[in-house]
Amino acid sequence: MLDKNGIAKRIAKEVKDGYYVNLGIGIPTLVANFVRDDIQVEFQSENGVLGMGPFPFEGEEDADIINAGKQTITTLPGASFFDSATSFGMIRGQHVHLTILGAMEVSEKGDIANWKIPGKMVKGMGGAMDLVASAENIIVAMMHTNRAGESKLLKQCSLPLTGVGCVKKIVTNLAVLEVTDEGFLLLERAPGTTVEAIRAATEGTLVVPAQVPEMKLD
Amino acid sequence: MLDKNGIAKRIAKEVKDGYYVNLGIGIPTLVANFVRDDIQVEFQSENGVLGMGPFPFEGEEDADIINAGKQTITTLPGASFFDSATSFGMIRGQHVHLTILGAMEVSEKGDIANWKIPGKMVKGMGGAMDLVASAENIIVAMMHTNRAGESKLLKQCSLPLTGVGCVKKIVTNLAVLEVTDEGFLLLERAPGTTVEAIRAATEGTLVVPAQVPEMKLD
Amino acid sequence: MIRKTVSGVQEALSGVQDGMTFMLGGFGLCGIPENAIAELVRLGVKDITCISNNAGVDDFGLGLLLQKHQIKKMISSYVGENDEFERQMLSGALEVELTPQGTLAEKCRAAQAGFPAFYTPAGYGTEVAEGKETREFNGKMYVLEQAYEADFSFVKAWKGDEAGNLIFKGTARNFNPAMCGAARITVAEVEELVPAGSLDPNHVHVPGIFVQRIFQGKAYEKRIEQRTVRKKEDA
Amino acid sequence: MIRKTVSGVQEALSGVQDGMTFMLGGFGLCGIPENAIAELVRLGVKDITCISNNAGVDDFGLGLLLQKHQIKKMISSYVGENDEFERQMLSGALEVELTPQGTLAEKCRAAQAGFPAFYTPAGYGTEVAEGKETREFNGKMYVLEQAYEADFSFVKAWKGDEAGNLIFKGTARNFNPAMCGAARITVAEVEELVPAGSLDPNHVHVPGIFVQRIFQGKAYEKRIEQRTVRKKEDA
Repeated sequence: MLDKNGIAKRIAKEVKDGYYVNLGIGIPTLVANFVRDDIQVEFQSENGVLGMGPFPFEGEEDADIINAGKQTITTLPGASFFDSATSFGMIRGQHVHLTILGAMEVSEKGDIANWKIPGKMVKGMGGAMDLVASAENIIVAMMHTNRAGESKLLKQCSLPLTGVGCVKKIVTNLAVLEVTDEGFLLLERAPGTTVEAIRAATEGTLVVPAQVPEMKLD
Repeated sequence: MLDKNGIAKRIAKEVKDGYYVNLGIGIPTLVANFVRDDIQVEFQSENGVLGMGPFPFEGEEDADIINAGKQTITTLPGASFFDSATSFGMIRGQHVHLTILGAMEVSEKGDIANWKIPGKMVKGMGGAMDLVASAENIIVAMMHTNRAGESKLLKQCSLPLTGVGCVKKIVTNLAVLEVTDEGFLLLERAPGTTVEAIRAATEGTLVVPAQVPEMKLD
Repeated sequence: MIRKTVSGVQEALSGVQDGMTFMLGGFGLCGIPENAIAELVRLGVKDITCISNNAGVDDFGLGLLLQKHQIKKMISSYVGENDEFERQMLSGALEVELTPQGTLAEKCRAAQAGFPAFYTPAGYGTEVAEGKETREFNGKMYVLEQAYEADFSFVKAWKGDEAGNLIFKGTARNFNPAMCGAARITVAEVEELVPAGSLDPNHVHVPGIFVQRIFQGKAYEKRIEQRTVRKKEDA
Repeated sequence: MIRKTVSGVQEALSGVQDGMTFMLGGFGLCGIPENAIAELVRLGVKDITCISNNAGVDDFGLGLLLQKHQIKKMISSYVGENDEFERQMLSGALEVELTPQGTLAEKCRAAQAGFPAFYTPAGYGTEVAEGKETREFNGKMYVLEQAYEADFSFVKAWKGDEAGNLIFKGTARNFNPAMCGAARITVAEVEELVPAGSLDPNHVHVPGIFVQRIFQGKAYEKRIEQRTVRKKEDA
């Protein structure tokens, strides 16, 4: 079973040379820490920056340079700033190769729900609906079950949707799964996690191949 | 009867303080020479410049700074450059207050034809269709009749249209006319031109008020 | 050159009335029109509709207008970080229209550029698309979204000149450019107002044609919402 | 940083084939990708479709491709100043699709930004709208226009960096920005190629994400079509 850093570490392996990547808030943000440094990658933040670098040193924060999580950031050589309409042009036009975001629920059809719980305060979808409707390549980073122990990988989402049929891959604390026509295809198990444990934690259809290797994180 | 400079001079009086103006090729270009210098006006060229100034001094031409007629130009303080999509955003979004352009024919409904003569080489509409479909305020600058002596102010255009019901005002070598529901309303006569001469040169419905003053050019 | 300078925030906001719709630039507290917001509070205009990506925090940004119950309706993509907002929304005092962020940006840009509506894939199959026309292009589904209509746009830039030309700094650009020229009157406040001719015409982000009034703002706080830093020894 | 630099024009145009559709930046001869055009002539690719606001002059710009009969179809807003063009068009050897200039720009921008189509008032009631869907919004009529699809975009900028970021000079900007990222592969040629970090990220006109290949062009002629000057004594 993985912790949040473990999930981020595994997802970092999906980031390929030459990718522009948009990272959501939470676990996805951690992915940047684990991307191999021998490949060329740029991080986009939808509030209007490409080429994000690490957080600034103390005392060097600039209120005018933040990411979509409103955190102070720095930029790397080759960075650029742009306005919101251009930023979502990049996203909608599929120039961003990979979007990594969290979810409350994912269905076996690739539907995703991550913005609204009826009856609770709704903060809004931010850029998530644009990102999931646009990206060719979406990876969901989340825990396999919610706090009540219920599966977040469902036949059908119970919460209001963020997007329809858009999720391609899911990395949880238990497994790596691909959304296929037949259901969630189990690609990898987390270290020390059994297929049975994954099956028990998955409400949606789980397709289990003959061999399910354990994840390699390094 | 006016010459081309006279037409431009009369149209210059339609240019008001605070106007952004787009000038077409030909007579409209001359209008810039006659705009009062005690009002604030900026000229837009649809290839991507606001705040056009006079032609450059000899030897100071810059191949990278031209107007939509492909002429070398200069810019004035407060000028800006922008791309074509933004430029037509200005036009379509009605931020340009006045468009002055030439025409082959204008109908009494305000239709305009200025881009194509069937059977002849067609060079294209350039930005004219965007300009006439977008501008709130379009003035046509043209001779009242064509080279064959035929009226260019018609009941209906015979040539392929550039735009429908968009022309508001016409300034010719003979008259200033407004397009109204009743037809071409004769507002002013050119110096030395009679109402009868204008009537004879106008195929479309001409509405003649009791008083038709002579144009004041100064 | 057409001069857009006004004497200050009071003249810049003349004509503002109860019941109007405003666009306000900014992302979180980054790049918000601080002076215009303060003046809206001072004027006490009521029943306003605000189109703004976020709703500020309790004691800054649009939160200041919420404190005074001046806002009737918020059109935003994300409205967290604001308890007063939550109270008013849950009590029904505040109407909220949540819009995907890219759609919000493009609805501004459409208004600026004279497009009445546009097709976007964002929100298809979700409640955002309810009651809206949807349509397939090349095998993909899109939602028809309308351009915004607003009375005033309040934007904030880094530098501006007398002709209304604007230049932004960093990610403080965000929604400000698309909102310029998207309302009947665009009011720009800048940190530094310079004479015409001081800005390189190649570097202008927003040409002055999209701005009706410009003034140099005062006393910018430029608050940071999430101050995140690393220690020098970690590098 | 994702490096976009290629060794030169030959590598930049690798993959170019007969029958492809190209976007080419420029307005008249201003801001045209001179190096890419020369290489297209050298490669001798045939039956190409060119989306370009103009078609060059007889002996420069796209006129060079017309001389070699490489162009099957031109999509432009204005094609004057070119006798060879006229001959090929009148003989039926060259297909021509005339598009309003603003529509042409927006069809590129739509392709770049992932919009399948858009409504514009340009051309309503004219032959440009024939066979196209029209629709009323707020009492005004609009024509539905589709985004372009192209294999390569060839653009020319003033400065560029290794990351593909571009800055343009004067009105040489024109159609170049909207064409970036509007084709499968965007090739940018620049007068000056600088290392990443040399350009102010605030001044970048086209972020590198929209550019796949960049190189420093050679021997720019930058011809002037209409040299218009005034004498010093007139001032």
